[in-house]
Amino acid sequence: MIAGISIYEILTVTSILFFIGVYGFITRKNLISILMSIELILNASVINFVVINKYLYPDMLQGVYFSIFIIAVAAAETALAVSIIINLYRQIASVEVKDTEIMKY
Amino acid sequence: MDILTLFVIIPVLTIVALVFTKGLKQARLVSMVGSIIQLGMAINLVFAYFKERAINKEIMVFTKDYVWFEQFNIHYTIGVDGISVALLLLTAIIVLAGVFISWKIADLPKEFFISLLVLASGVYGFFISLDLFTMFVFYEIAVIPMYLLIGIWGSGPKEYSAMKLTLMLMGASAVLLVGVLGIYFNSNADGGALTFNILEIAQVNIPFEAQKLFFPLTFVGFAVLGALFPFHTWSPDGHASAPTAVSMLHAGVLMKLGGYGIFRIAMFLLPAGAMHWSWFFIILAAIGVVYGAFGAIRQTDLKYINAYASVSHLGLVLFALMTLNKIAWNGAILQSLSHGLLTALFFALIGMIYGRTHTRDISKLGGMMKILPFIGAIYVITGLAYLGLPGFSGFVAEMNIFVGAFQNPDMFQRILTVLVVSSIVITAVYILRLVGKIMMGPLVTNDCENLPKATWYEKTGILLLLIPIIGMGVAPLWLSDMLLESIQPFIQGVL
Amino acid sequence: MERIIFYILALIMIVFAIASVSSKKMLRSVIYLLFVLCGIAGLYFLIDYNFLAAIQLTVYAGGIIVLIIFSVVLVHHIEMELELAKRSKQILVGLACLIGLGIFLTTIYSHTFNVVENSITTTAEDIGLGLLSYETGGFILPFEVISILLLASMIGAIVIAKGKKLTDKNEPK
Amino acid sequence: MDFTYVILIPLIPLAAFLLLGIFNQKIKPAVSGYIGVAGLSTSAALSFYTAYQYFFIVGKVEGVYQTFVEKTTWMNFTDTLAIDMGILIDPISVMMLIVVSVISLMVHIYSRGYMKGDDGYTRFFAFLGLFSFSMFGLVLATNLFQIYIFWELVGVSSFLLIGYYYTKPSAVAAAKKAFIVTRFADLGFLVGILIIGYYTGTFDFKTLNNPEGSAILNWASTSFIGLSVITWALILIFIGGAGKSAMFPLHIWLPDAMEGPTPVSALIHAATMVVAGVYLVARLFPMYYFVEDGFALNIVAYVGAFSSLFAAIIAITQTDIKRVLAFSTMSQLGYMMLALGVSGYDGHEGVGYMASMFHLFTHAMFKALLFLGAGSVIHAVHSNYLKDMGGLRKYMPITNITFLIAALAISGVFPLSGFWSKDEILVAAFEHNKLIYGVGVFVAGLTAFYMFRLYFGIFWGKDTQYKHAPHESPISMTFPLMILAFISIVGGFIPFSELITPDKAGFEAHLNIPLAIVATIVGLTGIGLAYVFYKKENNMADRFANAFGVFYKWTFNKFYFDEIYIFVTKNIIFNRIAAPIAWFDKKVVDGTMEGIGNKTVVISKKIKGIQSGKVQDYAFGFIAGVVILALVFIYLWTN
Repeated sequence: MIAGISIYEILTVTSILFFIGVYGFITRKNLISILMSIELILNASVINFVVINKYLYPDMLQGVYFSIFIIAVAAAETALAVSIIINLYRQIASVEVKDTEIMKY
Repeated sequence: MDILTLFVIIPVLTIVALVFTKGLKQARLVSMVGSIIQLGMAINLVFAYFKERAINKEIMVFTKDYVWFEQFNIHYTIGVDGISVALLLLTAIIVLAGVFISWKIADLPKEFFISLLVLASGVYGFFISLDLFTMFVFYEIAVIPMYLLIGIWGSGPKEYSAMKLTLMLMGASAVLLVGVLGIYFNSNADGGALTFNILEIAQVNIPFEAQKLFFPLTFVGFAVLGALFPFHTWSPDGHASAPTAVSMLHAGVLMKLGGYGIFRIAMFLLPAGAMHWSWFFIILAAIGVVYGAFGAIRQTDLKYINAYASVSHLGLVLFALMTLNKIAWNGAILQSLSHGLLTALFFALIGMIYGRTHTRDISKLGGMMKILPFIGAIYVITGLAYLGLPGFSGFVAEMNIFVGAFQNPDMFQRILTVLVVSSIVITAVYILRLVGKIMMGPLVTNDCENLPKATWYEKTGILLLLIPIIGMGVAPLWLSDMLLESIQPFIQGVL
Repeated sequence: MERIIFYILALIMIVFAIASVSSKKMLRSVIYLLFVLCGIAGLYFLIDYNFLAAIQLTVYAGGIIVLIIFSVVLVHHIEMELELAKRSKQILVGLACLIGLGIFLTTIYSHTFNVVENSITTTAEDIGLGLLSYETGGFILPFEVISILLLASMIGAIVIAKGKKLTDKNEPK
Repeated sequence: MDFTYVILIPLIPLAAFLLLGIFNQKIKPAVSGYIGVAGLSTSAALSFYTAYQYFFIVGKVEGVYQTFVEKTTWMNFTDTLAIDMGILIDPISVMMLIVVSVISLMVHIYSRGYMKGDDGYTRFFAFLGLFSFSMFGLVLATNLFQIYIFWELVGVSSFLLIGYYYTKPSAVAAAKKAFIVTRFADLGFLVGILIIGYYTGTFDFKTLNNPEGSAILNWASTSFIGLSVITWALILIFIGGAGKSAMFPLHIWLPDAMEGPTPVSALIHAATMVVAGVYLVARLFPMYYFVEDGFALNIVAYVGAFSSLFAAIIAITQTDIKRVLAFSTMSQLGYMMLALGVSGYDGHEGVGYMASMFHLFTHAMFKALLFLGAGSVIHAVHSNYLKDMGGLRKYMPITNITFLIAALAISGVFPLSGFWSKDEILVAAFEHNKLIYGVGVFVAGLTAFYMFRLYFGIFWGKDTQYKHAPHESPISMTFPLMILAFISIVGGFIPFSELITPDKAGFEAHLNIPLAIVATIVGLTGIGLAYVFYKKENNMADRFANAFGVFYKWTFNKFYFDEIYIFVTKNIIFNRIAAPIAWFDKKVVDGTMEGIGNKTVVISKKIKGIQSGKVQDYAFGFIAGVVILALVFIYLWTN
């Protein structure tokens, strides 16, 4: 519990973060930037888990566990993504989205 | 095995036999034998029908019913009346003539004959079935091979024409399917179960609102195949690109499916809808008659001329159907038969001329009578029959239509009738222009003086078509009475 | 006091998040993200989840950011300008995000949360026990699954990243 | 009396046609000529036997000629309306049998000489057989529909025979023109039949023509634009008749039809087929007379009178001898129509009807003679034009004399056949309508003038130097000329007023001496003028032509009717109607269909762009979609 801060304010902040992430995900043109936006989105949701756990069900720890798992999965995901990006870069010498449209149609 | 299902079985067996043949000679022999058997059966059916009709006064005779798909109450229901018997005979004649005309087909003969017979089996099936769904299935079977037949064995812009024809017919099928389903889902209006059976639906009073909605769909769905203005444009391109036998079969038989379907389904099952909409479609049909004839005047390709002429003549069929009159309906069926034979004959002759001179452009042809006396003479006879000369089938059909259409005291319909009658003059104009240009007059080129004369198989094919034309024209009474008798139960719905 | 800290943290997070998704310089963008992640860790401290905050700092701020920086350095010149989306697209997406945000917030504010006043401090021990417990409500199975997943992804990452030899045969250029 | 054997009269030529048509290539020309002649001789013999039986043995019951009908159903429409095929024996049909069989036989015989050595000899006789069959069928028809059927068949045989020299473009064009113009007229005929069929419920002549029958009594029951529908039907039927009989303004095909071989012109376009229109009106005469007090009949009279005058004027200036004869035919047909138009029904009132049939008969004989004579001339000099002829009397004595007889007959010189029939017509016109009488007399004068212009131009006039000296035609050609000349001389003494009258009862005809004298004077004046102008080679005719100037030019060009026809067909139908329709079909109707197809392709290409393969675009769609759905579900879908 943060003294003087209601759950609404925290949720507002996470929502803002979430949508900034979404905005970034859609507008950025670089695979790494997109990856970063995904991190933002993930983090925003992780905070929600934690905060709701803390504010509404302080006796339990499920929210915390979930956040840990999410962080773990995010780490794995980032590692994979980075390796894919690097591999891609080797093949086409670019990590721009516009060069990776070969799967369309 | 019942007598009607054989009509579908024989082509299928012929196809199976064809699969094991090698080369042109075997393929055409097998097709010919199969078609001759089919023709024999059709003739046999006519006699059997008369015998059966004498003791059986049902609407349909030789009816059989097998459950096909129980859940939706789809049956394989078959049966014939005088109209289907006549059309089956027509089909058998034209298929056999088509085989003769394709005697020398060069590319992929086996596949060609197989496609032709698939088409034929679809047509046979369509004419014998009494179940909306089965009918629709056969209809599709008949339409689809057209794509292959034109696309592979055609000439000119064949891919384009094949695509256009298939797409427009498929579009019409889609509309038709909606209509058919509409009928199906209203077939329990009297509290019974949903059914596709035509005879059962005919007993049901489908609500007027539904009839009003589904009649145009069903009508247009079939009428596109019958070259209703303004949905006729697939026909000139399709016919021009199609190989001869396919043009014959298509114009001769397949386009008749349209009129027959309208008669059997749209008119019979949705009589109130027909009455409600007749004023509209009769105008379209009348326009089609005159319009097609005028369109034919300006064409320069033999096949285009014939295609537009078909628009005009089949417009007469639709016109007659929409007059909702017994005599005119009789005329419509007669016209279907007559036009089927005539146009097949015309296409056959065009194919022969094209096969010899390698052109269908009338400005490059002239004085053919001198070089090809047999083909020339038959061409002139066919032309004269086409413009409704007495003594040939066209006259009988047209007179029935005109007299029938005139029986309605409605002044509007009378005026349309007079308009439609005037098409006989326009028909004369383009037919005589054609005959005068390509058969008569001086020779246009000299290099065609040694063209081969008509061969025995060409002559056989031609005579096969010509004899029924003259037969119908000289002694129409038995056929006309047979049809009138069969029309009676149908006309009662709309009177 | 905590309130002020929270507001400062929130401001930092939002500002740097925006900077991160709109910066034209790749490396700066990553650094801005680092600030956001740190801010989040600060938030965890504030609500007394110290263990979580530590993980956040080590895994995210420490691991992932470093990984990303590596990849950036590997594939980019440091000072390379990033290409931005079309203005119309930015506005469109921004609008959609704003509307979405509006919906979120109205929904959140129209909902009454059943907040339980407390000041329980969660220790790392509690979390560890809970994670490894195989009684009812225990998380031992997910824990194991995650560990397998991590292993798999690790192997996968290595295989993919060093995949050059595999493609060599097919692409002799 | 059983007249069933009459059916053989048309069937024998049909058999000849089928035989010659199917085995065209296999039959030797000489044999085919014999087959044709033999067939027609049989038909002619049967026709004479029928005539004898009918007129003198069994036809008359209590002073009235009976109508015999033998028929069988050909096609059913409704319980009452049906097309029958059969034979109808009454005075006019029997008379027509005689006319058709005699002329046809003569032409068959003549053609054996005229067509000798032609490629299509067998074909020619086949077509003649077809024509004879159709014409017999037409005159024997029992009902409107049967007459229409044979009417069309006659038209097509005419088409085939005009286009006999099918490699000649002008012949093909003429054949087409003849068929299309008459077909256009037949449109009226057919609509008329439809109207009659609907309102009277029958096509049968016997029922329709019964003066006490419902068809005639109830004519006023329905009206349309001021006239009874039956009157409309009769007018429309008359249009059909006018087409076949080359009445103004549907006459344009007849002069061109002269492209056919000359025997054909004699048979079809002078003696038999062209009188079908007259026959049709005569066949329905009671209807024409009784319905609406003869309104339609008056139209017939005026159209006939006008055509007669119109054609006679044109005939004066033509230089193609066959065309002169063609216009003469048209003029004489107008005469017959006129006579029908001024006729009454009962007793002596029916003199016009009788005269018309009488003139039909005599005209058939002498006009066939004229044509065959002209054919003989053409055969000798190989040209159709007056300028290539002259002084032929020395070379062709038989042709000369027979032609002279025919010319005198058509000019109405006592006592040849033309005098009697023409006199009866003028009597009828005088009693009925003075204006028409005046026209008739004037036309009689013109007829004499142009006919002798022709005669003097061919056989007298300048002495042309021929490359090959012309010689008299063979016996096969001159024999028919002599027979026909004989009939033309004595034909006038047949007591038509006893045999053929509207009420079929017969009456005493008297020669109206004053009118006969007037007619004779007018005719002789015409001959005299022609004698002065054309007997010797001089330039009086040219001076005269120059004096008339524009009028002469118009007449020479047939009042530019061919140009109007070409304008209508080429410019209006072909370019103004057919071309726009073809364009409309290509661009608008087909264009719409094509457009639908093309638009589908274009749209699908557009839609394909949405599937860009960019995850971000998908994500945007996803987010936007979620947002919209959320909005919808939260705010809009609140019950």
